[in-house]
Amino acid sequence: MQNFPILSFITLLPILGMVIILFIPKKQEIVIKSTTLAITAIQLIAAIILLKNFNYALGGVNDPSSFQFIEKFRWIDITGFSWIGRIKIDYFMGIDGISVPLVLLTAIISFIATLSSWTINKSVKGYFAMFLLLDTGMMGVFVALDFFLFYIFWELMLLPMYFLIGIWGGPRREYAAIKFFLYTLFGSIFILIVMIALYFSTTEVLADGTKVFTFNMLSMMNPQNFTATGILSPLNPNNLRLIAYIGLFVGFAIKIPMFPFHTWLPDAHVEAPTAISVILAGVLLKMGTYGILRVCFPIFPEITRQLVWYIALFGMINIIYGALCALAQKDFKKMIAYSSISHMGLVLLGMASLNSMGITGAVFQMFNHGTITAMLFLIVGVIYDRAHTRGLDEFGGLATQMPIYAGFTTLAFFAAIGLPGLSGFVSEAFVFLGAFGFTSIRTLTVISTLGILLGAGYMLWAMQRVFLGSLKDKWASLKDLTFREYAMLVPLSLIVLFLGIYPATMLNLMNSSVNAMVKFMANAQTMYGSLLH
Amino acid sequence: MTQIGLNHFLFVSTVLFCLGIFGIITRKNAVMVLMGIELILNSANINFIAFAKYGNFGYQGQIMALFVIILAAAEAAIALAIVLNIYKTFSTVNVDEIDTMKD
Amino acid sequence: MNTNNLNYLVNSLYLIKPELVISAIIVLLVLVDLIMLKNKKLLPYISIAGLLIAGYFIIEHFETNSFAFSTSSSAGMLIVDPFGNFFKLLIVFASILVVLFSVTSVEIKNSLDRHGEYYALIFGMILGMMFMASASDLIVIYISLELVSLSSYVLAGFTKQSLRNSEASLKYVIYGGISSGIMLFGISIIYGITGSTNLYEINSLIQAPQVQSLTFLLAGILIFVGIGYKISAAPFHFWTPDVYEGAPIPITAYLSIASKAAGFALLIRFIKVTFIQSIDPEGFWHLLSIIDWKSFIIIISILTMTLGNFAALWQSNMKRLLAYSSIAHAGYLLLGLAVMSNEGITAILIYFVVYAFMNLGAFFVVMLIANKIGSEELDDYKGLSSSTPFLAVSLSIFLISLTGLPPTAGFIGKLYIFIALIDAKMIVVAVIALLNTVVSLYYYVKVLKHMFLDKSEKEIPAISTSYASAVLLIAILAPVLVFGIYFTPLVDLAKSSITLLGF
Amino acid sequence: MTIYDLIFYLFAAITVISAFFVVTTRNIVYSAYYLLFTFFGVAGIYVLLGADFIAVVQLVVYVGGILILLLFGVMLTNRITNVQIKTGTIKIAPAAIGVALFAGILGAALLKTNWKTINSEIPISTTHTLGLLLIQQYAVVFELLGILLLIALIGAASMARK
Amino acid sequence: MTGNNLIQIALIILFLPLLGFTVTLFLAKKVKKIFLFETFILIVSFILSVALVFFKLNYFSQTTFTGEVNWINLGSISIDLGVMVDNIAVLMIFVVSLISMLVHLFSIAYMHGDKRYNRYFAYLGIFTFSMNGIVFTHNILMMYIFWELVGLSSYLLIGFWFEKKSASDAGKKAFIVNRVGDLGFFSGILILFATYHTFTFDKIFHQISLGVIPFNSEFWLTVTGILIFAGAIGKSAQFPLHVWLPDAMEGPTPVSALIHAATMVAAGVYLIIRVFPILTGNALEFIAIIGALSAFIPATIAITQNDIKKVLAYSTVSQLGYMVMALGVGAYKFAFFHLVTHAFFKAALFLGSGSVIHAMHHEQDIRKMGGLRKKLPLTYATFLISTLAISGVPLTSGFLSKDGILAGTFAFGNLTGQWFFAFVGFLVALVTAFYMFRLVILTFHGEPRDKEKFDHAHESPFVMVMPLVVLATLSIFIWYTPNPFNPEQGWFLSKWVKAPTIVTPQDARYSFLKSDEIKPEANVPTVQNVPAQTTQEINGSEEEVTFSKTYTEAMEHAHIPAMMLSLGLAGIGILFAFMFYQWKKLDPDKLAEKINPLYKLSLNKWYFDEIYDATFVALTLGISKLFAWFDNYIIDGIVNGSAALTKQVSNFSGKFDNIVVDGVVNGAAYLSGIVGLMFRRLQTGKVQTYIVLVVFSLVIILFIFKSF
Repeated sequence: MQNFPILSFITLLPILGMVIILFIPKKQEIVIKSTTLAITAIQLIAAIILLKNFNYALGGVNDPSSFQFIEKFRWIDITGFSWIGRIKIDYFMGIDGISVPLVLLTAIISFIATLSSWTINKSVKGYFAMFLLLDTGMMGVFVALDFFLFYIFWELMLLPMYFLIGIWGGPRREYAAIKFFLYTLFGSIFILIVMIALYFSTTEVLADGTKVFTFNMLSMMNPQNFTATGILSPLNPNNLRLIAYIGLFVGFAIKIPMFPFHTWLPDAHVEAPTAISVILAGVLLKMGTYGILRVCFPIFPEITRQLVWYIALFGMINIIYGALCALAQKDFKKMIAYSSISHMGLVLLGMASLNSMGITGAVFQMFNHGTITAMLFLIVGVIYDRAHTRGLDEFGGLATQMPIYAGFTTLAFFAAIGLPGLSGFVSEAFVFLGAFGFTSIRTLTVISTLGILLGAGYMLWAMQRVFLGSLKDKWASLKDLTFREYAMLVPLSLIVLFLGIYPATMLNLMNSSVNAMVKFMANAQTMYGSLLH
Repeated sequence: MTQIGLNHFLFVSTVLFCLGIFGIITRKNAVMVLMGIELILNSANINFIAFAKYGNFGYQGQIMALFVIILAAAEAAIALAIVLNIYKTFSTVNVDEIDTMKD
Repeated sequence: MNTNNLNYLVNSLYLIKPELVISAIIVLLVLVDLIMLKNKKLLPYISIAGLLIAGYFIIEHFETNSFAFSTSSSAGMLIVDPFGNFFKLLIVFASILVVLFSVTSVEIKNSLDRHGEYYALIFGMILGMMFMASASDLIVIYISLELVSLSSYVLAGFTKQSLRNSEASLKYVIYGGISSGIMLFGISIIYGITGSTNLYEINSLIQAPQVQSLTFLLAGILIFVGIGYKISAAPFHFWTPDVYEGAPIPITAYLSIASKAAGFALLIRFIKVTFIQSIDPEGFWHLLSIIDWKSFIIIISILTMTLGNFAALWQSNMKRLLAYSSIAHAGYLLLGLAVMSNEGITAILIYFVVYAFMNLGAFFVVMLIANKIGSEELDDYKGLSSSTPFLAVSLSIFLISLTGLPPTAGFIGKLYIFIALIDAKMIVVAVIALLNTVVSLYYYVKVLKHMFLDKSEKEIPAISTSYASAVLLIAILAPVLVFGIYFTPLVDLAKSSITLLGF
Repeated sequence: MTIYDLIFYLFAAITVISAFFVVTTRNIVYSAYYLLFTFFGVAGIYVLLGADFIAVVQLVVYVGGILILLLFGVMLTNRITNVQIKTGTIKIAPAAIGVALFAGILGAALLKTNWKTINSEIPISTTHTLGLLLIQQYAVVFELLGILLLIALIGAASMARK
Repeated sequence: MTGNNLIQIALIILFLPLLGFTVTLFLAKKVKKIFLFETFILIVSFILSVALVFFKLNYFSQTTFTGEVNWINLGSISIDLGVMVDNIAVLMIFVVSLISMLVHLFSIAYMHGDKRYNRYFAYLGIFTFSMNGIVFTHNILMMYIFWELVGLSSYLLIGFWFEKKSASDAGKKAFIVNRVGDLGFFSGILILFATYHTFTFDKIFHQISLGVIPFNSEFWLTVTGILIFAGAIGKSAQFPLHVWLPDAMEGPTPVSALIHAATMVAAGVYLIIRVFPILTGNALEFIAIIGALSAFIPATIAITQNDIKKVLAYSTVSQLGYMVMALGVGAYKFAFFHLVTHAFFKAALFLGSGSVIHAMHHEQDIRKMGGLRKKLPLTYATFLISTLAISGVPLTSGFLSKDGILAGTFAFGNLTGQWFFAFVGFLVALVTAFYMFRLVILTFHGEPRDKEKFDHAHESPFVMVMPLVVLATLSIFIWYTPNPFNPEQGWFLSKWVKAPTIVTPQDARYSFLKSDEIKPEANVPTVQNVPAQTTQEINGSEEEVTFSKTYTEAMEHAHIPAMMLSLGLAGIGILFAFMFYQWKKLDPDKLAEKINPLYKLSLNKWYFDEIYDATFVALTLGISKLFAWFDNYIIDGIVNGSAALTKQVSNFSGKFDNIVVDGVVNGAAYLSGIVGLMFRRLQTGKVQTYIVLVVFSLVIILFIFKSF
């Protein structure tokens, strides 16, 4: 098992699937769809196998020896540059407790989204090819440990997403697609610059004793690896680490999306087809927060500590602002899009706490938001497929007509509100408990709790407008859920319920890593503070 | 007035050069524009020869001038062929009227 | 002395075998054209054969490091070194592709009776460009530049049928004429100051501190006008959009790659050889302070890419759009020079290879499409994804690569440029360049949008691509993708090619 | 003021004044004739600078070749019936400003420069030396020029023929 | 029977309704009679709770049992879930199970024929589960969890008839208003957790008794107490969050009985009882004030309401206010006592009103009733008994508990000189008696005002009447004490309910609640970290040493005067009710005209809803609209380079619009577009222009570089 390159398998499998699909004749739509489903199913199974073999005790984060399923080999190695040393890029993958929930999430969501894509009937081949490419990009981001590789995967998902929104989206899809594209590209530019700058500040000692610059993220986390004069080296008194941090943070924040970089999200969601919304909200947004946690935090721990208040501040703004905007929406999907902004604010807030409770909450919230919001978008998709409208005010009384649908919706809505017994509550509570435990962001945390109230407000209001009240005549013919829709909603509901009642399953998974992270961050001040002397 | 020196020649060449540019910019007729280019080349040639003489640099300057003259001939030939072609297609050789391609 | 000299000439001839091959091919082409008036089919074969031979000679003597036609032991008319050979190889490669393009181009086919001239002129350009890549004497620089220019003036207006064709060549000739005139004036001034036209001699002469810096600056910038015009750097780029739009597509492609490459080879050599003072062990050049080339190139490159990108936003003609994009790319390439380090040059070389593939590829697709629908207007690209998915996807990949997104080769090219910039601590410049990349995304994506997202108003029939074209296209496409993932050979090649004679 | 000086001023005046008229006269044919005088003047200057061979080449190529070519160009691109072959001028103002500024910089730079000047004897004839240089040191350039002329020939022919 | 068994029984009681919920919900469509299963579950659970009460109170009345299981372990922090069985909990569970069972039975008939009949029972099941959770929890996090679940079930039940907009509105309102309180509750939990790193009550109390308090400030301890109390404000519908409860009457009447009379609203009071040890004097005073206001304001509103359920709803708020006030003034035991008695008689009243409504074919307006005692004799009888109880007439349970509370306020006045609470208490007693009898008289006495409906009215079936009888019976004193005038000697107060040890620092308490003997730790149960799934027996503290003797004595002194006064006032209230409505000696309408503003104020419920709508709701919606607008226009606008500029430019150039439409969508693009336009301007197509530009740029470059 340990010898099998399962991470590469899980990441590159979709690409293989894409190639297969490209050879299937255009007309064989069912074959194409089934192939995709099979590929994502295998991916999901692989993810579960991965989970079974995962060692809960190993921390990871900054310690290469406690990462698991490591695959590392020389990818690009150019020697002979006397002046900049050797250009060496590794193919370096590995997971720890922070990435493993997201790997699992990606596999689950991809599978569900494939099911949800079943209704696509416009250039099916292209759609699923893009879809699988996107899958690879997402998975890759979560398993890559080499910054260069990370960046490649990061950018890899840009284009498929652009096309998926732009071709299969709603009426204003082009606007939304290009907006999405530009925002994310704008963000990734900052990441690129910082990545290169980090490269020139970090060295790694090879087996043969030579020192080379490296893209290895784990090496970047050890201040001993920095060169004395690198512009991002803590050893350099004139370093630009603060600026680099902000740049990197903004790069990731756009993906989250953090206020005020969030406006691409509502548009993208509204226009994207259901499956893509599911992926977008379920996985893509997590890439931003994951990036912050995986890259910003451990590589710049001392700056993180310095700026933690601002991170929390933006988390708070996201929570409140997103919720208030959601309250004003008339479009079902847009409302949920804004609710995503609000919920992602919780992740930011949790991370800013820098204690194990808060970070656990943040990672768990990433997972939960992934499943819950996926459900919400599926739910919107169900109604949109039938009624071809998403106006909240146009419905009413659907609970009579579609009771089971209403039941699932209630579950998803209450999960999103953070009702105890459902997974959202645990992560939300952890985030608040953790953040409140950190003295300097205590006030922000208390203000943020308003989000709980507002969340209930917009969710229940939407619930009322769509499902309660008397049924309008024109919706009297709507059918309740189909088998395929069950297949999508039931697994997610079960996850949401199970993790609500027994969250330890997921929490234990990340526990060691989170503790390692917290410890690392706590030591950062002394570690980095002493460097300059 | 001082004795004729390098600067005098440079003055002439500079004037020629500037007049050449002036001509290129202001004349409508493509042939006239070509004349401007010839002026510029001549001014450069004066420089070469004057520098060669006053700096006592040998014959490099003169060789250069020789090459430039030959090149000017070739360029003129091609340029005029192009102008003729323009006349065939546009029925005019006024440079400012030839602007079908622009932003 | 006479015998020595002759020996020397003969020895030098061994060094310029590729150029000799090209010259011979010119003659051969003219002769074949004269003998076989009706059958023009042979010409491309001869051309490609000649190019392959030339290419072989270049590779054979790739590592040569020697002066040719020396005037003294440390100077010569020409230099044969890996750096020059790299560009020659690139030029030969681009030429092969362009010859192949020309075979498929409907535009060119329509003027069948003048094919002999066409290929002869292309070879004239090749010859000129090869000399540009290895010239180390201002006289050779000027003459070779003119040779390239004269050939391309004619080629730009080659088909003569449309207004824009003739217009292109007129604008080109006037613009080129004045630019080379200005350059010549600059050369004359340098000659006046130093008494030499050889770059190496000039370099050793101006090491003395009492050189007239203002005059030298003037001369340097005047010379830059001529080179800047060749590489279409702002503000000397104005001819580019009009000529690119007007010229036949193979020629446009050729201008955008080969003549730009030659121009860059010339520029790098000119600046490095003439103004170098020392190179530190880290590979950074320390130039004579006589001209602040670094600031100058930075300003020019930023101006160039900004102007190129922003103006491209508005284009509705594919060729024109690509023209502006190639201006922008000249800006990125100049950044590599602005670093003033060996690393920067490596980046330029890498970028050039990548750029050759992606830009030629893009033009090739544009040509194939134009062959069928007879238009390069963006509006006519609507719905292309359904009528010719293969071409649409290929074009998309090329454009994405031009944008510089991973995992395409374009990303690697840009990456190396930025690596060089950041290593030189030119962060602000890097940020500006990256923001420019975002802007460039607009217009590249606009094309994608037209092809994939828009519906065509009119019914477009399915466009078929001939087998040969498809193979050629895939051959260009593959490296764009492969180099994006595995670029070690590319970097190795570039790395081995930055050796300039004497440095 | 020596005779040398006088001759210089004469030729300089001819060159400059006629060049001025070249770029300002409205009549194209006049303009071409003024160009003739400019070329003469330049040739004279060459002679003054001891470049006798170049002066001759100047006369032969410029006056005998290029000028005639230009005149042909004028004739071929204007209907002969129109005696007054005139052309307009455009962009006088920007051209004047731009050129004046440019000339200012150029002049200031060039005239202020402290050129290295070494007095040298005027050789009797340069032809022999130039000839030798052409086939020895500059052989490659010379050959290159040959190819350039060939290309120009092909190009011009290709362009001009129907 | 050991403590372990008790814990097991408690767990069974806790989870049985969840089983009922799950089974009933999933089989709702498939099995018609599945509601019987749910009802059966409840009966079983009631029987078990009887057993639990019996064993606990008889054999282990001095002991607290806890059982816990590790839920989450983060290494540094571990969170346990657990149940705690003490006297308060078992009494409460008895009340909940009993009423829940009765309501189930009642509903079988009442809800008969509803199209979501089975689903209704499922909801009742989840509610009972959540309520049981609140009762049994041994930590505050679980309290919060079940607190929210109760909120969810009440949302489902209030909005059960969601086709009615008013019902779905009411459900939403209940949930959201509750959430406002929960925010405070949650913040309180945050403070507690941040301070003590545990949620378990015992551990928190222990640490406080050791002097560990939040932020090392008694002020913050007060704040924590008030914040947790905020949860109770929401759930127990206390002023100013009481507005949801009257609206919640949109739910089915049995639901009102279960949730909004007996159990859920009592949860707030139960919460205060649970956290009572940590409440400082200041916090208690605040609680008392809120309680007093909540007792008074709804009582005044109830006078003028005409909807039978609304009257009961306001009276519920008012009675809850009593309990809260009682806790505030330190009358801990009587607060809990009143909680129990009130649960029974208020449930009886609600179910009685349900019976009336059922009989009147869902007519709820008392102005259209009258004379129903002939048609509904049993209902009338039980209703009357309950009314007597709520009015505080002797021999009823209500008399006992209410009297205790009044004595508590009286004693408080005596000890502190603050007579406000006593005044409010007695005043409300008067008003309560008045409006309750107004209700009885208008409903059951006199002549029928709606003849047609009256004619069709008939006594309800057995399953409906039986619960009424049971509950009415429980409103008699005898169950609580042998002496109908002094509950102190009754087993309920003397044996079962003990005042807790207050753990707050001495100087933060009411002066009279200070321990008379300083025994700081002796009686505090020490709790070790208990391994999972084990039970621990904690020896209870000795009698009466935990609570202030001073206060106990003061109450004993206050007992007689308070009783006399309350009796008199209740009598006056009843008398006036008869004067106005039975004998028509006084005309209520004329009176209403005379004091019109007051009447209007009362009729319109003090305009709370209107004020909230105009302020908080409008403000929130306003801000949200503003933000949404801000998001659409400003943020996007900044990015988009400002919309106005765009329009301007598009006016200038027709092309611009084309290109905007054409996909240069984003505003940075507008801006770049403008830059691009500038560059385009240069590209005139005239080659001479280009040359001019070249010359000029040369000049500029030269100028720039001359300086270098």
